[in-house]
Amino acid sequence: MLNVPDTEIKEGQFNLLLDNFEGPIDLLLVLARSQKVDLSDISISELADQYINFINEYRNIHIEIAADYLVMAAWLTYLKSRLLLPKEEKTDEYTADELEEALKYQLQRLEAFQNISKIIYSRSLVNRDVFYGGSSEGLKVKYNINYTSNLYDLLKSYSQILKSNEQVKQLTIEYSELYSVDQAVKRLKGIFGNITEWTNFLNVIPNLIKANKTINKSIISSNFVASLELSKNGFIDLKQDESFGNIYIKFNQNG
Amino acid sequence: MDNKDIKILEAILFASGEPLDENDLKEKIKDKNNISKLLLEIKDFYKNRGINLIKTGNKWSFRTAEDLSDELTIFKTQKRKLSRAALETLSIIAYQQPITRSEIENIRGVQMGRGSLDHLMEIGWIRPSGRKSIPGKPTLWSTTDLFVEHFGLNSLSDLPNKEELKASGFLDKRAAIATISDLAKNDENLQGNDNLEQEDENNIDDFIQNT
Amino acid sequence: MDNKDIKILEAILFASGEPLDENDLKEKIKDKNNISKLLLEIKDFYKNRGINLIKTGNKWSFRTAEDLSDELTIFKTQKRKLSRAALETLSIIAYQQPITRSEIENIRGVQMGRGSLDHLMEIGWIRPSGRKSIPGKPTLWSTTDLFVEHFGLNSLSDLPNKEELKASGFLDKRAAIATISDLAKNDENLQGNDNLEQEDENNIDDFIQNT
Repeated sequence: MLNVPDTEIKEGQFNLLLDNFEGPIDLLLVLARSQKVDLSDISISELADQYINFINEYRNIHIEIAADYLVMAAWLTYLKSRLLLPKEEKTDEYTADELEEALKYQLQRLEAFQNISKIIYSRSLVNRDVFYGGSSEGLKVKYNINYTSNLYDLLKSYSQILKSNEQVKQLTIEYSELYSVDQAVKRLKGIFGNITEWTNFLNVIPNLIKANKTINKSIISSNFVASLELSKNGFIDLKQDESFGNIYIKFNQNG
Repeated sequence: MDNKDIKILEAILFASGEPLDENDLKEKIKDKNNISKLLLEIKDFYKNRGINLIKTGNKWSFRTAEDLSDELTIFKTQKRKLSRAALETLSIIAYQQPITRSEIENIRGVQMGRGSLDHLMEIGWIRPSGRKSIPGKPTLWSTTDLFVEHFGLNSLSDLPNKEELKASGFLDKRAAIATISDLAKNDENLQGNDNLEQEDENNIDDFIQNT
Repeated sequence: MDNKDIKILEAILFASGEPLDENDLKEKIKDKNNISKLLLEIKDFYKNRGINLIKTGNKWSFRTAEDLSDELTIFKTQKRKLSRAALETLSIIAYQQPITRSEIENIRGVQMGRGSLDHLMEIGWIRPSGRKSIPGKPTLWSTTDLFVEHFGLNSLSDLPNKEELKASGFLDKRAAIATISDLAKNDENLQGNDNLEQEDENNIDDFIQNT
């Protein structure tokens, strides 16, 4: 019973969420089990295909996928290509066989521990399966105080202090010289009367301070946003004759 | 002994720790009509042991044999958590020792009650360890070997540093915006640890009273 | 039964309601040298009853019999559910202790979710136990006495299938291969670890159900 995979993957069944897996090795393990029960006989090359297919199909449906699953897919692709190549000369790097062996080991070891964790948890646990009990009635009892605060409590407490000290630090936001949309709206409203003819937008905005590009950009963009806002409300008209062409602005006397 | 009913009765009477009604016990077993007979059988089995099965009114319970009570005193430990304040103080001392009282107060941002340090000293987890060479020569406080032992450390250097606390999840920010699952989790924690929250005011007076 | 010492031992073990150290029990009886023999005698007497005498570590306690767990669900107080990740981590620590966090991660092939270690520590099953003398001096983790007691083990050497695992080479802490585990690590910064946060929800019931 303990060797049965936690999750069975049938071919073409990709509605499984990766959240159900504890990382790429865990997913590989589940795939491997669907291939063979005995992991030592597993074909790594076949497993690599299975994994890569799974991930590709998965990406078609779920756009988001944790990066480590992709990294593993890339690694397996690499391993597969190495396995297909003729035997290489011995270099400093791992040989394809060694990589294959290592992956098998990793899978078998994880499987062993997954099984063990089930065996351990199926033991008789205190307060779940077996219980302490008894009663001291009838015997003389003396009490000792035993402080049960443990290391966890201590660390938790210190962490709280660290956290609260962090929170107390003040966050100072620097005064910004950037030109705001509000400023631009106010200013444009002030000069409406002068813009009775179509006027190039760039001539309506304040003189640019040459020294600071960022501020200049903010002046242009906030004035632009402001004029969009004002035209939406009917105060002004805007026009642009061609893409990327000049933008013209005019006071809407009916507005 | 093959009688499962007898085993069940024994286990329930043992685990409940208090007298149980014969009718309630009946519910738990198969051979309901024989409940009285089974209980008498158990009573007989234990009659010369250190534990006896006793009937009072219509209720049954295990209790220690009467003839032992005169000579036997057992020591029971009453478990108690440190107050939050004491725990904070202790953790600051553990991490920043040797440290003065007013340095601790600075970190905690509150004045410390009179008994706080005394209490920790009484438990045996902190000790005075010299004086700081600043005006007033305040006492410096450090943790003791008993502290190291009680908290299951091999040495003080085992205390995880800030980075490790973070990596182990202690510094996770949960409080800022509680999600539904956080709330559910907190709830569960509360249920499991009823006694943790109410600890705060267990002070040194209780400590003396109960011993 | 005329052995007063046995009666005394039974009464104390029964009344204490928690595991007691063999040395403390010795204090209470006359025939101190025979304490182990007496305890084994008691253990044998109760072996087929609803209550059993159990030894975990160096401590003895009466507990309800293991095979009655279905009948005793009313007493169930352990509400906390362990995630599959936490359980795997716990068993790796149990068999490989002392072990560092990154060694655990190598075996599981995945970065540890925040909360795994602190959660296990909160339950009281694991503790930091020194630091490994490699660069960075990472914390080593081990299981506690409470773990041994809670899982009804005589001692750590009693862990199931330990020899098998050892023979298969699975108790080696080596990373299977540098490249695989490095890949997993490099990627730590890339992903937001979204899926790790919610691992607590994969609870043990699902885990068992699926097998």
